[in-house]
Amino acid sequence: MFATIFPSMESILVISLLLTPVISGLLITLFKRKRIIETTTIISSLLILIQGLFLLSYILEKKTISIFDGTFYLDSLSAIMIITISLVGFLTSLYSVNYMGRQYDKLIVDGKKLVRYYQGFNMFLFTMLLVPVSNNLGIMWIAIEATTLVSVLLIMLYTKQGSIEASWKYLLIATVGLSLALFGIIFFYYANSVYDNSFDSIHGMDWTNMVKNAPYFDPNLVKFAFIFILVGFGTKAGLAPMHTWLPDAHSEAPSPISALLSGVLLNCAFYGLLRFHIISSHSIGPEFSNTLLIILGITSLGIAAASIYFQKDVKRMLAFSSVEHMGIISASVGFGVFLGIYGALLHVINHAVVKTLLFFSSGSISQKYQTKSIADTSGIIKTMPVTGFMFLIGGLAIIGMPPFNIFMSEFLMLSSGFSSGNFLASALMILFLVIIFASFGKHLLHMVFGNPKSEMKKGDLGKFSILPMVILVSIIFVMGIYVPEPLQTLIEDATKIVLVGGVHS
Amino acid sequence: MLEYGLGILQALLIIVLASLIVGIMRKIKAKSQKRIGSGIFQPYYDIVKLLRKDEVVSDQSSWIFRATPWINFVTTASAAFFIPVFLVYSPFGVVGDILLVVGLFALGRFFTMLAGLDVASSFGGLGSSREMMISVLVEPALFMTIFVIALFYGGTNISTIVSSANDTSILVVPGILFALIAFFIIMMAETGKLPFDNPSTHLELTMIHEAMVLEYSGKSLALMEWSHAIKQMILFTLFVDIFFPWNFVEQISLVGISFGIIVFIVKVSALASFTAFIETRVAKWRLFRVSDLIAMAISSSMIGVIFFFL
Amino acid sequence: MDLILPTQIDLLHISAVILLIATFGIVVRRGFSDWLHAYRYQTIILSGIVALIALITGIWELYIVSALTLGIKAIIIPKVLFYVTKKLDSPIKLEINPYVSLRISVIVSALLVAMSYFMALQLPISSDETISVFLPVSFSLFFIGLFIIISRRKALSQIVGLLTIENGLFLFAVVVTHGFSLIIEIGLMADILIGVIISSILLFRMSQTFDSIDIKNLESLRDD
Amino acid sequence: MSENLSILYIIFAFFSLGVTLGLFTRGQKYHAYFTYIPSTFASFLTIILSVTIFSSEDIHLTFFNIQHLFDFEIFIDGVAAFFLLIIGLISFAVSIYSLSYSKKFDDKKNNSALGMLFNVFIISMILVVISNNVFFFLVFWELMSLTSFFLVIYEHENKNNLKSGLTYLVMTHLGTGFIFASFILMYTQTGSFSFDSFRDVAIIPQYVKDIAFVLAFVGFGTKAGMVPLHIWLPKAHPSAPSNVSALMSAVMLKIAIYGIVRYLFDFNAIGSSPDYVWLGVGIVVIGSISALVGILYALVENDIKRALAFSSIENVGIIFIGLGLSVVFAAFHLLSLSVLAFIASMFHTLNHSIFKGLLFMTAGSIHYSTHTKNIEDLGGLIKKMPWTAMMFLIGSIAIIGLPPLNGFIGEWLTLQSLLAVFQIPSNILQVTLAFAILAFALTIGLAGATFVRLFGITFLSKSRSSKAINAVEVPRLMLIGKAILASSCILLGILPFIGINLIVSAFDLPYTPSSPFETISITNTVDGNFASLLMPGVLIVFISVLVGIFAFVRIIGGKTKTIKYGTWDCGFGNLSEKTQYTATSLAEPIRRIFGIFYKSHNDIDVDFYAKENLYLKKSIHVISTTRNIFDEKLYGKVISGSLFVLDKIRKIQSGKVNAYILYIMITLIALLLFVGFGTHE
Repeated sequence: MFATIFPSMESILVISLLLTPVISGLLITLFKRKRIIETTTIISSLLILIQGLFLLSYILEKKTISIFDGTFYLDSLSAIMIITISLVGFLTSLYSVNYMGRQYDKLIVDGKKLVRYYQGFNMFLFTMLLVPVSNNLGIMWIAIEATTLVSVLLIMLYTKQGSIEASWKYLLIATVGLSLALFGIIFFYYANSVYDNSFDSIHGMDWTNMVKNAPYFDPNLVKFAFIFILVGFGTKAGLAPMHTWLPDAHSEAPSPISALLSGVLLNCAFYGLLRFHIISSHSIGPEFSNTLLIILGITSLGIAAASIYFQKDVKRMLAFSSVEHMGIISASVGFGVFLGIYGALLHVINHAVVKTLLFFSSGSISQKYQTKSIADTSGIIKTMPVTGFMFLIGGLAIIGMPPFNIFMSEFLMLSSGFSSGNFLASALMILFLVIIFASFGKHLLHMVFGNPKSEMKKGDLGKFSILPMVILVSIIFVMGIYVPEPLQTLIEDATKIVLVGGVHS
Repeated sequence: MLEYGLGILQALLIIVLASLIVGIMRKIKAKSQKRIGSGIFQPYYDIVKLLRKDEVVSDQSSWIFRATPWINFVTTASAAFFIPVFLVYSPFGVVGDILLVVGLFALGRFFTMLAGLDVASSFGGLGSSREMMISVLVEPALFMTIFVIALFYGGTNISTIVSSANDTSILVVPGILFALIAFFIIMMAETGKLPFDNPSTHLELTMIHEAMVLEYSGKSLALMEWSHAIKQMILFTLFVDIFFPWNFVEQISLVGISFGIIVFIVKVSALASFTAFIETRVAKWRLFRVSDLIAMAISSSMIGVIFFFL
Repeated sequence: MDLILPTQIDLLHISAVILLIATFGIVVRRGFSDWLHAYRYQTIILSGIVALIALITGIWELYIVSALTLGIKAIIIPKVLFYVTKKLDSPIKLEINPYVSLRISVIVSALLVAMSYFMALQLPISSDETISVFLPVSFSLFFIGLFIIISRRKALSQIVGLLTIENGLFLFAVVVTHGFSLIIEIGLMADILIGVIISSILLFRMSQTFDSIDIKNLESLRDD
Repeated sequence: MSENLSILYIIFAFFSLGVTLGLFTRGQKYHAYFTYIPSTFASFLTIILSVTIFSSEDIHLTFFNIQHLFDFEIFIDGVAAFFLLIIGLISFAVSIYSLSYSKKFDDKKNNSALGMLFNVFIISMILVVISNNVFFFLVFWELMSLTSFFLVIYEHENKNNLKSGLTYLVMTHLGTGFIFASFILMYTQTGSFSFDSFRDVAIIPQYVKDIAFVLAFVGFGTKAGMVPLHIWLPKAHPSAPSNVSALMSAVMLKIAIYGIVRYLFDFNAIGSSPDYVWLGVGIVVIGSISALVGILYALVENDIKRALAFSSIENVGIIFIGLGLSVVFAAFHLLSLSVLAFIASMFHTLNHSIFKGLLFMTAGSIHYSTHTKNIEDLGGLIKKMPWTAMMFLIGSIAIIGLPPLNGFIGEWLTLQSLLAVFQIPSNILQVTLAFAILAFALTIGLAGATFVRLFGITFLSKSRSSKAINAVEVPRLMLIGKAILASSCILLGILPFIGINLIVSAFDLPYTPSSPFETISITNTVDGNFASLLMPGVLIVFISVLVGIFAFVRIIGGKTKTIKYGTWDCGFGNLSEKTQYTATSLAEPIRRIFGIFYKSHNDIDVDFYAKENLYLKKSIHVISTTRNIFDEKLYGKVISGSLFVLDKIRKIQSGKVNAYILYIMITLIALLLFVGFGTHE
């Protein structure tokens, strides 16, 4: 229905999408009072969600939007990202009002820190939204680098030892990783410039331009470049050998932020990796990048399987399960079958939803039990029946129990693994999934059931924290059995892009 | 209609002659131990005397204790219906086969063990636990021998076995010989003969079957004794029919049948005296060495199987 | 491309060599302030190179870029870091025993330079003169920076290592793409500046809580 | 056709009614009735549905699809109807039983959750049996495991319930992994997820079907409790509330058998060429081992529900023997024998679900009135709970396979199919299968001993503890529940043709359905009567002999009185219950013979009146324990080994930043080398 109005309507939509978090960030710096900050953040993230949905319906019709002659380019792949970011962002803003509010009352966090938190929160949303929108790869890189810097600020919100260590490691590893990624980008840019005789430096960096010229790139250069990109963005996406920062960063950050980090930021980095996977599969065929993705995917699955059993801290365990799920997504993209990529993109959404639910519920649980260690929390279903139930559903969903949504995407991915012929990788995947099922299940059961150690009065914390969890649980149940129509077509278009790299414009 | 009459006659024959065989065995055992011993018809007098006596029943026990003698008798007596005595085939053969006979014995043994436990005395428990052990080992041996016989004589239906044994009379085949040894050992174990269980004494060390029926008196004791005798008789008849199948009556004639009955009695009493003779020669083995003896029976029937297939 | 006078070619080679020597300077030194001085010289040389490339290729934006690098990287960032080192309350301002002794680290950096030259040969970049000279240098700058982060114990040295990687990256970008559009250039500079500010805040926090900026006491979060 | 469908909808309506009522009537007094009455109606309707399906044709329709490949389709043919019958019959009896059994949980916990999960559990089982698409089969399969898992940890206060719950969940998930792998293998060939595509055999090459069948067999075997993968069963079933463990043991194990039968029958994974023999022999071997191991552990078990769980493993083993034999015979084109073996295993499946459900319900009523499951401190319950004792007796006679009841028929058929092995041409096979007979016969013997022990110690003689003394008979509804199953036990025993005709029509086997009172006869090669059995005839013989002997005793003996007096105590005076045999001592001789298997260990502590005088013993306390070699040796080793390896891998998270950057540098250089050399070839 928007197509009829003059084309600039899309540009207004995109610009407003980007500007809302920036404006609310400014508003927050002006008014310092707690009530106003919270309401502005909620309103801004609600606005983002609505604009995201409009954009989604738009892309469903017109497949792509490109404005300011190519600096901003959206297709169904970036639409999936925007939807996850806006949905999780909105729910996190609701939850952080309750979570930070309680911390504020308990004087863990003072007024200044609260302001800094909400500023960081909005800037985080802005930088993350910038990633899927930008067509120019340099801007995309800067956006991802900015997400790192902003999230470091958010992680070091508390001044205790653990958060300093976590933020230092995160800053160092992420910056090293991203500089590697920049190396790769410049290599691609160089490959583009060397081939294209009518080389205009303005559009050289655009993804659409690169995909168009990809078949003519020099194969060796592309291989070198993709390696740098893979290691660079792989670090940020938490793939195997480079995942070491992830458990520390996610367990030290405040729960709403680690929900954003785990649920959405990893996907943005993987989105960047996916963009370059398309270019390289265009220029030298998908086998090269597929094998690399499978290798990294299976190793990260293996390392996650190895470490979940020994975890003593809930959020570290959840962080390792994010490593596991990013490994599954990258391996199934690597399988390179329509069903597999469809499952992987579906899994991006499912994982974001379930991981956010888990971080929310574990956040309130650790607030009530005043400890993050698994050994001390038990009998949650008794002391906090609603949150306990949510945590149980989230836990069962994350380890792939069927009636929930993750099982559907894992089903698709594993079947694509078998039908694409790499039996060893799929067999390993099933083995690691079972190991993770056993170890995660052990901790989950210990926490949810049994009788609580110290006498604790029954009662959940705050209506606001329950609301986002209820929404998430309903999404998990619905998506477990039925994937809504528009989402199905969106993911199918995105799969067409990734598989064939078919560029519409 | 005549066959059914003969069938019932066959069953009655087994049921009636059972105590006679017990009497003969006791007589021979006494003679071989240089004592006179009671007359061969003494078991009949015992049963009649017991039937007339009042019963003393333990106050701990439940209805199982009182029902077991009846169940025991019914199962063993109805097993007698399927065993051919002088006719080659038993008219009731179509109703049940040798597996049913084994099952009926097992049902009887199950209830006897329960009755042993029911009276809440350590004797009963002792008897049941030892009986449990022996029955656990005897079952496989019994099934293996049945397997061998079924292989050689083509079927588990007793009439088929006996008639094919009668036609072929190939006693010399090694497989059948091993089956014979195994069946003999099982027979001794099943009826509680000496190497396994000493029926005559009431000493805790030796008694298995006696311990379970210790608490019985009057009618129930009579029934228990009688069913034990019938079971022994059935096993003897099976042994005789399968391994020494001489002059069975083909065409039904009065003279043929009476001659058949006489030959049957001679054969069974010969077998009874042989077992009695064996009993006097051997002492009671320690309980846990008994399992090696039954294991020998199992292995011999296994060899029988292998002989058939090779 | 106009004809490059011989003097310009060996000028390029000379400047490449000087840059490598400055990087080795960082690797060899022990004290905090020595690192920062070495880093400052390196950045000055770098901006000189950029100006030289601008002269050769005749692209006027490069002059602005070299001025920018001189301004931000050579002056502001070292000043910030000097300020931070002065404020650190840990008495001794030098690194006693890094993970890899200095002599071995020099050998390793030489190895890394050789490896980057070998890697540069693999790549089919031959056309432009400046690229074939400066590509291996940027690789070696990158790997040496990486090595400094790995082998040093003090947090400050890790920041300097990070900045060396940034310089290598920056050189590679300028050489290969003759400076992509200004927006990205400014974006890069802004990122590095914010990065340094945040890491100095972290340095302050570290020195207050651990009263030494040694990485050794940053090992509590692990899977033992 | 349409009225079958309407019955199906009504069934789902009733079950969901049960679930919703279960949720909303949390605290009220009559919540038990609200949750369990709908489930009784629904399961009754399931029986009717399955019976109608036998006669009319199958239901096959697709409802909706959530993705182009996943469409929710239902296919109820004879095979599904047979298993629907089992589900219906047992859940009908168990729902009536739990109408009053769930009163036990009234005080402690919100037992509406129990009612709700109970209904969801039954629906998911029905849905598993009727679903026709891989995705929905797996979803309902795991939903079934999930609900049964929640029911297992229903009393999650005590620790080992949780532990056994976890082992159960992990083992079933492992099983599902195998099933998933096998279905996907088939999918790769046929390209669609629906079972219909698996059915047209042409396009699937033989070796794929082999691998798929082996994977499916392992997967379904884990759920059925095959030996190497059985350790969860004795842990999970006893910790669930008894009405649920009755359902789990009687019905859920059969759903796993359904899966294997589906593979064997529908996807005819087994071609009829001799090279399938090794598959059949494998199933027979595994079956006999499971039977033997299951019953050996059941014999020495003191917790009544654990013993029943172990005996389920034994019976699943017997079912596998039947299945394996039918595969072996099919491989040698001996069609009639393969049909006989198949009927034997299916008949045993039906029987086992009936008497196992009965036994678990009786165990539940014992637990209901004496609040303990350990038979060591039970005893003398027959006087206090006569009806429950009667039901347990019928159940145990059936499970041992003694003549009048249905267990005997199942056993008799399996033995006949084992005996018919001599018609197989190859000799080596005959000898190996002969060993299977040995194992099977030993199992029958041991089963007899187990249930003598269980029945004898719990019900007979003096009660050993205060709990047993003040036990009281369970309410009437529970008795009705059990009576249904007990009467179907007797019915199937006396008139076995009902069961056999049922199976023949369900699987439409080429077996001439015998007339109602016809004997089950098998003819051997020379068409003599190999074996025949006419159970009604046996009953007539029983009655006539009984009448005969009764008359004889009455005539000869005349009227005699029976006097009640104390048991013979060799004059020592009133015997306390200490002197009678305990459960452990009853099984002691057998434990001694199978010592190598049990590794039994008696620790005896004696205390004396006076330290110096070692002859005056005050008391001797003997605790004899047997160790489960599977738990310690096999699983203990595997788990600790893998944890050791995992521990090594996780050390990379060492906490040092330098190490982390080093990992990145190494990966970079490794990949570059990997690419570097790649480009130059």
